[in-house]
Amino acid sequence: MSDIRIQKEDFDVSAEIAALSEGRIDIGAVASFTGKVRGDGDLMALHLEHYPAMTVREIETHIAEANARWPLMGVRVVHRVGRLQPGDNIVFVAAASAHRKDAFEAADFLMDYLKTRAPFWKFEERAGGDGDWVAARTSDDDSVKRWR
Amino acid sequence: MSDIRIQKEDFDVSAEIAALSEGRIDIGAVASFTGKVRGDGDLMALHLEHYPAMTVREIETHIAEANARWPLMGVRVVHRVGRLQPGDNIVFVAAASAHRKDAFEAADFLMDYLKTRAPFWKFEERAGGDGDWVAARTSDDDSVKRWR
Amino acid sequence: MKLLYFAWVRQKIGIAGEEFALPQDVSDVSGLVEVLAARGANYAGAFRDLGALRCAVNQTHSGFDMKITDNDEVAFFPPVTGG
Amino acid sequence: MKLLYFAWVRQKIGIAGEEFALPQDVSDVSGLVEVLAARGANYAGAFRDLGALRCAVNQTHSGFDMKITDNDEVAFFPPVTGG
Repeated sequence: MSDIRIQKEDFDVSAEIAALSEGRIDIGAVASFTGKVRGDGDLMALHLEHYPAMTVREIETHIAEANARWPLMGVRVVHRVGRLQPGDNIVFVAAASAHRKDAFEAADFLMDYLKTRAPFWKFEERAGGDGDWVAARTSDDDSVKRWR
Repeated sequence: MSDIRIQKEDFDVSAEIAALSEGRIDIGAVASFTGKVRGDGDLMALHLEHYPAMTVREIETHIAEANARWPLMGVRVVHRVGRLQPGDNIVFVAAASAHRKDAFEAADFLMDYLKTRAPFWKFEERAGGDGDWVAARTSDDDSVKRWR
Repeated sequence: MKLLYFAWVRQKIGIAGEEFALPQDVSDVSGLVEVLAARGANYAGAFRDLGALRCAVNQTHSGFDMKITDNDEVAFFPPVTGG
Repeated sequence: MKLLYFAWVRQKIGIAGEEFALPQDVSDVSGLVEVLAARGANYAGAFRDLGALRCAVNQTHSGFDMKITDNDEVAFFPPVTGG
């Protein structure tokens, strides 16, 4: 079962969670996070670019770290790339465990690392044709420091 | 839109999250939690009982509290009752917000309050016909204290 | 007043609930518990250890010192275990 | 060696990547940046503010003091903004 996917297509949250827990009775908790494109003034779309040779490798490192910290029974990461419009899904992370605290913390941790380490970049396409690259946020850097 | 449901039927996570965010472009983050029945030795099933006149009222109080603490754009709570077998879903909580920290914290908070305040009780049906009521866990009480 | 029993409280007493006339000299949940515990072995068993019991008055978690009247709904149950 | 540029680094330089022969006297990413910045206005613009730049050597986040050889893949990009 591939637990990391980078794709242009949308994802289905139920199917992802079902794939995590199918045929298992030891999973008591699945925490998930879905990130979406927010409409913001004249934002037409986000263009998501990534570094394919590095992306999966980097996310695998985060998942290995999460598995070392929490007794997880499965993890799913789906990240979309390409042109995404307001309301579209961007990213999905789920973590399964026997207990809810472990699942919540692991999903939170994985999102922090995705935001600050995984090689994705967002370009904002504005009405009229211009646009700009999204700048990294110091709040994301602060958030990831919680896990050190 | 009803954001609290107590039901015997299973729920669909995708449909719940879609209902939260449908037609909206201001939601950037949806955190969700799915609780499931864990198989445990000779556990045949859990029987979930609740206090109908109090349940929705109590959960509404938790949701109002969550809305007062975080800038939320929607909340869903689904709790199943009746006989549930290992692997079955028990509970679903989702919180939507502009930003991920608010969504994560609100979902975590709502689960803590559901576990320690909402009037549900679990009876464990064991192989051979005997069984016992699940005892409340002090770890759940400790967890809810984080929010005080 | 209306009394409701859940989980093992219901099993020990043997009924899920009942109408009950609150004695005039009883004004809080503790007083009600004393009266109920004296009604028979099943009630006595259910109310033996108040530390293991919780109550709600009119669908709101309450302490045993909560004032009650004959118009109230009082529920007794163990600590909740949902979620 | 293989060089890769992402986001505005790619836009400023004008290409997504290139093969490049690492000069023999260059042994780390900082030295490579100096050589690249001298190749023209587009490179100079991309490498003007190293505080706004990040790099990866062989698909791993690295500091600018990371040792490199002509067999490595080096990528330059702004701080990541996924998720």
